Amino acid sequence: MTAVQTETVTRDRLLEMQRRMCEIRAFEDIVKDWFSRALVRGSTHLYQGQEAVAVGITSALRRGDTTTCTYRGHGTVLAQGAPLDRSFGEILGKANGLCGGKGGSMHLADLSVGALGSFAIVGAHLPISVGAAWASQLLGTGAVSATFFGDGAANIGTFHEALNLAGVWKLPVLFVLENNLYGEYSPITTTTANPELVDRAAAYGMPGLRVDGNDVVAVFDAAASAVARGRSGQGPTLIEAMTYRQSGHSRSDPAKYRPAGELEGWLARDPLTVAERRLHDMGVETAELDRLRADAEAKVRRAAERALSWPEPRPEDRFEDLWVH
Amino acid sequence: MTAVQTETVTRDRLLEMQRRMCEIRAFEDIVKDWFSRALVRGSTHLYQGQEAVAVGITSALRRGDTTTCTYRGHGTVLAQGAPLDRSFGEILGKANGLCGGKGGSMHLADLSVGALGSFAIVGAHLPISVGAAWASQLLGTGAVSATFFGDGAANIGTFHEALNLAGVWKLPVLFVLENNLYGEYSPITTTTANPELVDRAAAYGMPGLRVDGNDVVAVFDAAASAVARGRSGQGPTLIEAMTYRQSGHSRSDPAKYRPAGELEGWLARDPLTVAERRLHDMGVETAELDRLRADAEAKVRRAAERALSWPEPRPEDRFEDLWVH
Amino acid sequence: MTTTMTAAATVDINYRKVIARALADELATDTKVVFLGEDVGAAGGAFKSTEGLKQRFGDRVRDTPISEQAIIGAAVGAALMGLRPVAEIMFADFAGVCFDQLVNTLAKYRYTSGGQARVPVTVRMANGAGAGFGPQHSQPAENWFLNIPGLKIVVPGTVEDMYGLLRSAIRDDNPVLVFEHKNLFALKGRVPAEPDDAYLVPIGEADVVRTGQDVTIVATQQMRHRALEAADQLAATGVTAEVIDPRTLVPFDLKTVVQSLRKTSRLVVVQEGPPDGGWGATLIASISSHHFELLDAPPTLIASDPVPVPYSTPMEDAWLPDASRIAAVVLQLVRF
Amino acid sequence: MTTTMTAAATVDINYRKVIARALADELATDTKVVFLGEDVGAAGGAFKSTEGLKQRFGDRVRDTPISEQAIIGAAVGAALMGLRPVAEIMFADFAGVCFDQLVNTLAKYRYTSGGQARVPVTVRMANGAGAGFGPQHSQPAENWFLNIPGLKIVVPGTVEDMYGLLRSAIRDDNPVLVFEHKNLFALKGRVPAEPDDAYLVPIGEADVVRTGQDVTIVATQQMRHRALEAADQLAATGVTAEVIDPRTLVPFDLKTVVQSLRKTSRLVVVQEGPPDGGWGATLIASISSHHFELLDAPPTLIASDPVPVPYSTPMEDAWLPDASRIAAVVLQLVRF
Ligand SMILES: Cc1ncc(C[n+]2csc(CCOP(=O)(O)OP(=O)(O)O)c2C)c(N)n1
Ligand SMILES: Cc1ncc(C[n+]2csc(CCOP(=O)(O)OP(=O)(O)O)c2C)c(N)n1
Ligand SMILES: [Mg+2]
Ligand SMILES: [Mg+2]
Repeated sequence: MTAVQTETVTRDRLLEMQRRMCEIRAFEDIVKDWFSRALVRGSTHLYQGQEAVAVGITSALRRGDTTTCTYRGHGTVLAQGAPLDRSFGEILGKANGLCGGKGGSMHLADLSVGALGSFAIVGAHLPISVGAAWASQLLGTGAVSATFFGDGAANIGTFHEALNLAGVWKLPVLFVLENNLYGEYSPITTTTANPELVDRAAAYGMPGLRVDGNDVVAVFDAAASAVARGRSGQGPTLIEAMTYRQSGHSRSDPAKYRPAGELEGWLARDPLTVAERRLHDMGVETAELDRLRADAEAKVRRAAERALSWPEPRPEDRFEDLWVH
Repeated sequence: MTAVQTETVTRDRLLEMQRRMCEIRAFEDIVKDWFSRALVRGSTHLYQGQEAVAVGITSALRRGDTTTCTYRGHGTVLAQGAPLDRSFGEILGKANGLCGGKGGSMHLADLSVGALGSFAIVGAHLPISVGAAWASQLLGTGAVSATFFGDGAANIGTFHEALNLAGVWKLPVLFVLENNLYGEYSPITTTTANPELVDRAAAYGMPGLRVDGNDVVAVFDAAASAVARGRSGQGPTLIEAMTYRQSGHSRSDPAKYRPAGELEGWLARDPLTVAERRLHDMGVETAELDRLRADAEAKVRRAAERALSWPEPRPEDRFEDLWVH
Repeated sequence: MTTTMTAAATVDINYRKVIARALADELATDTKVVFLGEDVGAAGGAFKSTEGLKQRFGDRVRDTPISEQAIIGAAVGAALMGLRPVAEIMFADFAGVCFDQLVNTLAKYRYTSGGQARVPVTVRMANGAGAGFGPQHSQPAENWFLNIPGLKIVVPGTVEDMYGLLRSAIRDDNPVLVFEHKNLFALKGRVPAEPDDAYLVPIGEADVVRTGQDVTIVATQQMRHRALEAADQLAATGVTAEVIDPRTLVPFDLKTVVQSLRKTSRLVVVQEGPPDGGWGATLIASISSHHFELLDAPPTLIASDPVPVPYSTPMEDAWLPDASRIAAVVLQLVRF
Repeated sequence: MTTTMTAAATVDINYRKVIARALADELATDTKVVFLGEDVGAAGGAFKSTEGLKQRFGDRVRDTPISEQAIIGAAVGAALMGLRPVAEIMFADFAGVCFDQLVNTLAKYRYTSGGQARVPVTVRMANGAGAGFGPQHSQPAENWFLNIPGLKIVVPGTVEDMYGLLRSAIRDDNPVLVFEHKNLFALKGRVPAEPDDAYLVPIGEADVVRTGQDVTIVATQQMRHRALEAADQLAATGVTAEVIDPRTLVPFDLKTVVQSLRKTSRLVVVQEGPPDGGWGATLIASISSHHFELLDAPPTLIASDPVPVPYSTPMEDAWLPDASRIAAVVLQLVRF
């Protein structure tokens, strides 16, 4: 586990990160409410509590870089710059949703901002980001790929194949392991022989960085060093961000399996609060922070209203978008 | 990499091991000849040079223990005690072959001796041995499972899933990695991010032992300690046996990709020669060793003759053995 | 109805909960039965269809890592050592992740070894569309396995069939894939209050769900219920439809369908899932090849569209054949 | 014959070697084309069908670890960034190992994203039985993908078709699976001496290989050649068979088959692989449903047996339909 240098982030930059985190939080709170009111079907997987990971990592990326993520991917796709309203629209299955309503909550994608997509099969997207990084290496674009996945995903075959391939080809990939301590409901120690996941990096010839996933600055710093490594042709990095899923796994999960006090402990270290403390220390007033949060919430609410007003796809639209003719 | 204590093997025991190695060598030499004379179709994968691994490991097993192995599995299945003639028969596709001619060279299996089979899909069998070990744990039989696979197989998803599952459930599995330096033709450094494969054990919470795979005693000692660990409920072990494939990958492979001198270096450390040296040191006469080898060859030749004389299956036999009725 | 209903006391239960009930009854009957999968134990399953089993059966019920290949492989290995494992793959779509283990190991082990072993593994998977789960969590995956000899396939469409077929699957000495349709989870039914072998449903026997004279409609799971709805609509126009639920796709009870066709001479197959390579086309080809003379009208396949399952309701609803479409096709056929 | 043969100079080449030739021509034509797989580069492929490419195209040809899931996923990711990857899966049977990537990622990416991207990935696989490779290395795996919308499937049966279809596949903006039949590797044929677009074979066009009046035989790859043999045998008895090789299974050129049936009124489909869930049953169902009136006799499927591919020669030979079996079935049908 390599040491990480922090405090590289300016006040303005951190304010911008906080704004994004607040938007994601507000976004997910609305989605949660919609689900509880059956405005959305199927299943949904919320990101509250993990915002610092998506925002910290994507803040270290530049235009042309790409991400892939999971069904728990609203935060990542938004952090990369997908429009709020069309993201809501996709979750509602609207014609104007990011994917025209074909994908839904588990499949947000916005290729125009480099968000190559959210994948609903655990682990399936890691090789996709490896492939994007291979293209970068071949084409010499300098682009890096970041792929987000959970602690549970670290036990599936594609994890192994993707990290080894990226390692042996020295591809510019950031493997972002969001360790939120649980798979769906299973605590990591019941499913993982050696829960020190960051140590797995060595097997793939790459450095492993474990960071406080609730501190956006720590995440950013780790990402920045991994990005630099990737861009300069030195290969991939595994970043293990220790964080916590504040909601249950999905809509139907009351999360009873949590030990008493666990949630509370993590709520006290909520990523939004951690960032606020840092901003405070940098001299930002409470009032400004409150305004920032309120503005973000209002903006997100307006986007939600727009999305709700949009029409549904027509049944015959289902025949579109399969083939390139 | 845990240290291995050697010299636990008695003279008689080592003679017995040498006998088995000689049989496997003679067996494979005949198979090679048959292939070159088109007596066998499809592809075949020979074991010359790796005999000490199969014999060393299986010598540490007892009745009730099981193995799985690969298409390069003749040696393992024979080492476990499958009859020579019916093994030949299977490779020839005879009705009296181990599998009635349904499996062929890549699928030798003899459940009566615990040889659960040879699998032709790289990595597919590792989970099978994990399952057999799970049954042992549940039923309390104390049986251990050994699964043999190559260095190339260490990069496929099932390797990762199988080692993690065995690790977290603390199952009595010996993961026997036969590192013969090549996949089909690709040297390990071109396909493996970190070629120190034994180090991967740590990621799965198990000890890793690297041994000289051409020294049957070293292999046996490692196996014995792993077996003891497994039987006593402490879980799996990864054994990396460093060895060399003296033939090409398969019939059609002239093995031109080998650096000059590599084969010669390994031939000088041929497992049969290494064992002979040890036996010499224990006071066994050259004449006795020669006789042992000649007897083994004669026995194998007789088995080959028998197999050649057996009838082929009838076409209609193809409908048998799919369903349990 | 082929299920023998005895006089034993029965209880009401739904399709989702009867899964745990069937598992419990088999776990209790045979100590060789073991059960593994992701979150099946402590959490009672992603769909809560395995609640209580871990508490009752302890180590014989095991939560696994997210490692589908290892799950199926481990089940095969345990079966070779004499156990009767039941493996859960949470959504049938994930069968893709362990497809090799299912088709190359599980299906072929016995054959490849020349019949040396039995591999009594049951694989349970939540199947099908209609609940808004999107393209990767909604596929009727039973159609992926038809071309792979060695796997029995059951597709229960009622509570009674789920109970009876799942228990039969676990008792079968062959590999059996059990597809549990997510959109039927709330369906109600009755099973015996106490484990009772009279309620086993034999694998390979179709159920003539409704008798009729004019057309034979063959349908499974969701589509069985829509076919029945269509039959109601048709009855109002004076057309009587015989509705057959094969319940098992491999081995397929062709005899019952042929018997029906001797009477109706018209075949409609309603299949969830894209038309090509499915059991519907297989059945039609089989009847056309071997019983051509029974047919007075073109045997007709009503299937989903040849596109993935879209997420949004209007598109997903349209993707699934509904009762009025079935009725319309039948009306055309009887007028042929 | 739909391939336009121009006057350009041609060279003799076999089915195995023409693969490298087609790859080389596309790699030379479009710098966006890249190629990856196990031992495809330095070693020239397990079947030596990609020899020389690494030397000529350098980093655009890459040897991979034994990681089929990563191979297909990497191809998809590279395609999203504008490349046109060709991925090799050594034996088609190994498609099981990366089935999820093929059916859930590759096939569905474009659809799920609402058409945001093109995914021009070509996947090449050595296919089929007849060469003694046993149950896990001999499957005609094209039948595994029919129920998965989003994948084009080509099954070239001649040197010219292999050349023309592989090049068309690489140029196609959709995912295309190319099945290369191992038992045809030694087949001889002719291709242009220099890359020539006139030799591209369009995806989705059947080839009427032999014209006839009495029966339409549809067959691919190995079976195409056996069907031709059967047609020769039949000619001796006065029966003329029209032999059609669809060459592409998805999309399927139904029109050419229907046109032929207007003349012959009799359909025989010869399919390598077990009967259920295959393209043969799909074709028969399709014709029976939509062109029932064209048929004067039962449409008939000749397929392999519903068991895995056995290793031993007498059993494997019997597993594969042969010319005399085809001829016998046809004779029965024309007498129907
Ligand atoms: C291959 C596969 N297996 C199982 C699932 C079901 N599933 C969805 S999320 C999940 C847990 C994933 O845990 P983790 O990787 O830690 O991510 P988190 O949900 O905690 O973000 C599981 C098992 C799936 N989607 N894909
Ligand atoms: C899933 C899968 N991919 C590819 C192959 C083809 N193949 C057979 S052997 C082999 C090389 C295996 O190398 P290694 O694991 O080192 O074993 P060795 O042959 O050296 O004993 C390959 C790629 C296969 N059989 N299965
Ligand atoms: Mg998690
Ligand atoms: Mg090797």
